[in-house]
Amino acid sequence: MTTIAPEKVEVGKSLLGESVPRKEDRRLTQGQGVFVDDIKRHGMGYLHFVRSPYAHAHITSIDVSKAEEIKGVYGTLTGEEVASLTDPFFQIASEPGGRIKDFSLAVGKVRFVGEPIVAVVAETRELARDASELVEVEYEPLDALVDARHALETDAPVLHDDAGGNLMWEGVYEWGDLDQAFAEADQVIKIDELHFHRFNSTPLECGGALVEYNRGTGQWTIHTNNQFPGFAAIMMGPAMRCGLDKLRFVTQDIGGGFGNKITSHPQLVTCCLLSRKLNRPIQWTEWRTDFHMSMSHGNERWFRDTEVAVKDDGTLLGFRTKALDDAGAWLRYEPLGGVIWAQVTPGMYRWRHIRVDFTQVATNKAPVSPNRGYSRMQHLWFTERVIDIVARELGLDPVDVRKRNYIRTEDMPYETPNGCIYDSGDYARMLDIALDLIGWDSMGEKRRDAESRGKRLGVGIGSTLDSGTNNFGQSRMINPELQFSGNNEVATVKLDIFGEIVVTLGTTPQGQGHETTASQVVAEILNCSLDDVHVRAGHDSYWNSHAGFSGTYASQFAVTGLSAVKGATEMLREEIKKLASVIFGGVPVEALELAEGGVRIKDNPEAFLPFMACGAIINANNAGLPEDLGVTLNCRYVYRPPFEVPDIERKFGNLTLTYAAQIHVAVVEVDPETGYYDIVDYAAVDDCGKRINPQIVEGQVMGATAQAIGAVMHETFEYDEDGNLLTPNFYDYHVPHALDMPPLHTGAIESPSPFTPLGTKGMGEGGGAGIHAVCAAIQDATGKIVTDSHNPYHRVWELMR
Amino acid sequence: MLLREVEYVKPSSIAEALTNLAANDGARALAGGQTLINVMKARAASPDVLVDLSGLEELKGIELGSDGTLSIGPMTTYTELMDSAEARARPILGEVCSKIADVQVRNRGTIGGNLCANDPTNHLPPLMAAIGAELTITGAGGERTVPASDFFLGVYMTAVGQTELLTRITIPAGKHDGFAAVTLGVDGTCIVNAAASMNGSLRIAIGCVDAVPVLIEVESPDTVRAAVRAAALHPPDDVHASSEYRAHLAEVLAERAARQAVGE
Amino acid sequence: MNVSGERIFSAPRATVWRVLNDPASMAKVMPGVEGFDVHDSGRWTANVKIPLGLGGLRMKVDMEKTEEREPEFAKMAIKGTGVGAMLNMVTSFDLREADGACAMAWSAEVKIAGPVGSMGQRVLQPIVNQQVENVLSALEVQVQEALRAE
Amino acid sequence: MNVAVTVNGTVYERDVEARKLLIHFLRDDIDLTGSHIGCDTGNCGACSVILDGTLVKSCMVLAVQANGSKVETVEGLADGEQLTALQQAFTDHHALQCGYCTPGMLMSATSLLRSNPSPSDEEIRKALQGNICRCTGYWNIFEAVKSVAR
Repeated sequence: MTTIAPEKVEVGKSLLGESVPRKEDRRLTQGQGVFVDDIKRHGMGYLHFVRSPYAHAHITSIDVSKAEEIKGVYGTLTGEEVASLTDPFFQIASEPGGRIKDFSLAVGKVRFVGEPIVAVVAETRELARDASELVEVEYEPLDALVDARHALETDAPVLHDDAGGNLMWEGVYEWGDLDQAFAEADQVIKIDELHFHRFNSTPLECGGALVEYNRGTGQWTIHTNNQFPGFAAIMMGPAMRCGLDKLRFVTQDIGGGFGNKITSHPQLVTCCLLSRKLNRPIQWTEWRTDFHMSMSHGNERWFRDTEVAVKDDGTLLGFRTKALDDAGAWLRYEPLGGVIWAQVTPGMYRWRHIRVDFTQVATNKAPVSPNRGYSRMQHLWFTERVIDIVARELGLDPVDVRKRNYIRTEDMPYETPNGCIYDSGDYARMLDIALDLIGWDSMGEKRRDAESRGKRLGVGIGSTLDSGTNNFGQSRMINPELQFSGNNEVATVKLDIFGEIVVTLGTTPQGQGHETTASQVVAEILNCSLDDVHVRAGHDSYWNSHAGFSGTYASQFAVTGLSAVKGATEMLREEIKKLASVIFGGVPVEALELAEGGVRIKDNPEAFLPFMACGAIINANNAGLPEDLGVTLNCRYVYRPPFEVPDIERKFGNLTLTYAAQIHVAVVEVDPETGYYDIVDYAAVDDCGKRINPQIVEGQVMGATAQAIGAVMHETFEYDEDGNLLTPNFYDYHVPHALDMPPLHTGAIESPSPFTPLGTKGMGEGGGAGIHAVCAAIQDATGKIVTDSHNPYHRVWELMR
Repeated sequence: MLLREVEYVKPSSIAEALTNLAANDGARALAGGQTLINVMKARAASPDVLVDLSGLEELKGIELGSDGTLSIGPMTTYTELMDSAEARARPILGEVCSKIADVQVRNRGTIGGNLCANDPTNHLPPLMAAIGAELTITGAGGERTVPASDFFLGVYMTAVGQTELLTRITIPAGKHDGFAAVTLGVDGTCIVNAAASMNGSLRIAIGCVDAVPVLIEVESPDTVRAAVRAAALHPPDDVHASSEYRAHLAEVLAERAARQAVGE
Repeated sequence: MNVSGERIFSAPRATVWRVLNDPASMAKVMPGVEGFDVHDSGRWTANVKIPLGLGGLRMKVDMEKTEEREPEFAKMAIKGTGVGAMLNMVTSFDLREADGACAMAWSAEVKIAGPVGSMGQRVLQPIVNQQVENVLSALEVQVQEALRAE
Repeated sequence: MNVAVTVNGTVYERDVEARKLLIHFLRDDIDLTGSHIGCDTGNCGACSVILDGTLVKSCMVLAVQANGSKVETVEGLADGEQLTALQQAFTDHHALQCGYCTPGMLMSATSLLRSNPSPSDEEIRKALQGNICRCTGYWNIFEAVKSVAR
């Protein structure tokens, strides 16, 4: 594995751009991390869910008496109680999806296998599960709807009578002039159906919470690994009929999130109700099979009746397609997936005429929620498939078709057909680096060598974008009445009595190293050592360091989180100088500088005031300071990215602030007799603007690559016709292990973003580049058109028959 | 992850173990636990009593006879077999064991446990059937020896009765063996596997296509595929392979194992 | 999961038909039956402990005859509820006289839900085939007993 | 049942149910929460510990089976503030992100290096095959272990 470092932009003493060792590692390598299941409270009750064995059934009766009789069982909670104690969760969707009634436990009907029906709480984990087996639930099974393509047929089983059918949301997106484009086209390439399959990132730690209820203040303290507390609070407060301040979210170490820990609010509500009802702390740990059956599956999406207007030389004019999205049984973050893809409508290409008829339907499967690359991955897979299918139909080299149509550096910032602005980048150069890394020139020789061993070699490209920092105003395209827009993140930086610099973040890191990158920014601005900066681990909404969109999701920390840290630290810097100017007897602020852990007069360094002195004066020795000094050395800054509310009618506007780019190339060898294949070489080139900690950025690229390889080769949530999940745990849901990893060559370039305070771009999701690259490589090796994002051996064998 | 109530006994002799098994029809032997404990976690099936065999030294050990036959104690772990000098007399044993799951599982999982669990995707049932192993079963009434071809009866079911124990695995001398599999990722669970052994005739056993290994005998690798088609397999279909794909893999892998056995 | 097959019984069709319609004999056909009670000629319930290799699976099995054309066709709905699994099965039997013996063509649509389902299809299907084999051989025994009793 | 287990040099005596897994004994009964649980089928290796010198997955060992044995967990690796070379290498090579699989990885790598101080690349990957990581893609972990090999 070789890593090509980028050309050093400027080798300064700056801490920004340095792969400093991570602060988080000390505790994590000694098993001293605190994950949710590690937290213990005296008298806590363990919660176990009774889950539906049926995909679709009426609940005719529930009897918890036998369970509650057992000594050591503290109590239970049923859907009926939840329906009386809480209101349905707020729905993002407009008509008709907006009318569905979603409670934290099933009420009257179950809609997917594994849906929680009753919660049982007992003295021990094992007893809670034993007791849950004594809960008697009577069902009246109904037909299950498993294939979204049948959801809108007249005789299809209807999940939500309130919505009057299975249609959850639909919208038409159209920009440019389709008629003109198709008139000018030399050819129209038709693609009947492409299918992006259902899977997710299965973080190694499943969901969990320890919830305490304070009888006096009516407040819940929710220790959890939810990664978007801002969103959870917005959902839980109104449902539980309480102010958001009554919901204190606390996270520390989270065992991976990848988007799959955004929508655990239903389980958290159940824990809150029980902690109040039973007057004891409630400990809920989700096991692997529970997670697979019920949590945050990725969007499964069909692209049907696609037509692409092209010139004979491979110039792409435009496309139209019908996107059908499967939301599963409930809308818990959906239908935001119905607009998020529009952040990268043209992919990396210059076509201007685009129409997408988007339809989202409900099915008797686990609810869909964000998963790494959320909704953009599906769309980018579609555009990359289109490029490779067009190249094949026109008999052109996929590399040339890409280079001909890539948005050029000189066109940047580039406004896409729907008003998104790609800030910077050099896609063609990234492709050259990637091709060079896998030895593109010697590919012919490698092909012959593979053939000599009875194998077919294939090379595939996957070029994607990580649109980072959402403008939540795009949600109004889903529902015009929504009152969300823009984005924000909060940080506080303070100087303590003994000069300790303490930082709090509003984010919920799950391995992205926020404590490290945040301290790099603080130390850079305050000109002190990294060891002087103490970033508190995780999130606590009690710190007053959180905002409506606080959390860690959608590739945005390097912009929102670090910009908030930069803002708060700069405020602190100015306050320190202001204090020093008074202490030094009226020396002007411009004459002062921060260095070596203190503040001094630039041309008279002996006049030095250490941070400890500043902290002590303000906090414990402040008599005699001027009345209007206005210095607290405790600074809170809210970073708000510069967004406008998009034009809802035209569905036009800048939906994300930054556009990091990834170009991956995969080389596969296929055994034609069995369809078995290996990835024998792999290159990944990344451009995410200014990199604060290159090693952490590269780690994200590696993680995204491994997950993409797992998804395209083995990982899938498939259901049988009765709605039973066929891959409910790691026995059948095979994630990549050590021996599955191909050789990896990484490269990087840095095109700073003109729109962000540090020139950084949000990154980390990766847009599924590995899926596109491997699909293209299989198409190259087999000579057959690949129409599915999931290609296990049996599908490759079927392709070649 | 949360098992049902179960009793636990750890006998110090085979006789005591047999008594423990006979005392309760819900008693089951616990060898390495790499299958049984996972089935108990899923609460798909729950024994009433676990009879831990790890205290029985007589069930361990590998001996190489002067005539080249190997006698393996069922409580031998995969790792012990891979490291055993004696077992190198039949190299295929160590090679196949080294492909089972991972280090942790191989350190604790046992040869006998693998055979008695007889999960259709296990590596060893088809291997033992192909190389013609003999399995000694001890019950209250004494010992009897069963050829591998008659040992496997169904999923998680073998000739070892509920009140009996597998006490020895005897493997005839031989060197011309082969094993081929298509797995879920490298060293993953088998989608289809096939073992072959040349000992006079060419014996091939195909796994993952039925509840028990499917045995065929042919003269040479060239007739293997036809023989597999003649066996008219109708394997299970699941998310990893259709019945048709498994039947196809059975042909291809049986031939590959056979060619490896005859040294092509 | 759909399972089907054909079985030849060396007995007249009438005998096979009688066994299929005698709840007492049918109850003995179920694997690991521990107790049963007959509600009427078309409905009965059995408590079974299905002997899976690694431990028994306790289930309450309700059987109801849903269709019948004596002596050639019968259809039954079988509902098994256990803690390890939920079983819903519809099975039908076509009986033909075949030179002195009786040829039974049977088919069953088997739906399994619950924790057992999480063990993976490639283990479940062989288990179902195996249990069906046990049921058919037990049926063979009941048919021969009925024949001797005539 | 009463068990006495030596964990990282300290003897812990507890009364446990036979059904209690060793991993729950470590995490719940003696509050050593460094070892983690990432699956329910014995696949992920986050629970790996060294039992009487042998690397095992503690989710497939009953606590009663560890009676009288010695268990080493991640909490026992460092010598006070002094990290082991392997723990330091994991930081230097960014071989961890969320840290949830790291304890298991460290135990597997520690066990490997004890028996084979200079493993090849293939031997390192083979030794870590039983430890799933969803954040790093393993590449940096191979580098970290390799950097400690002599």
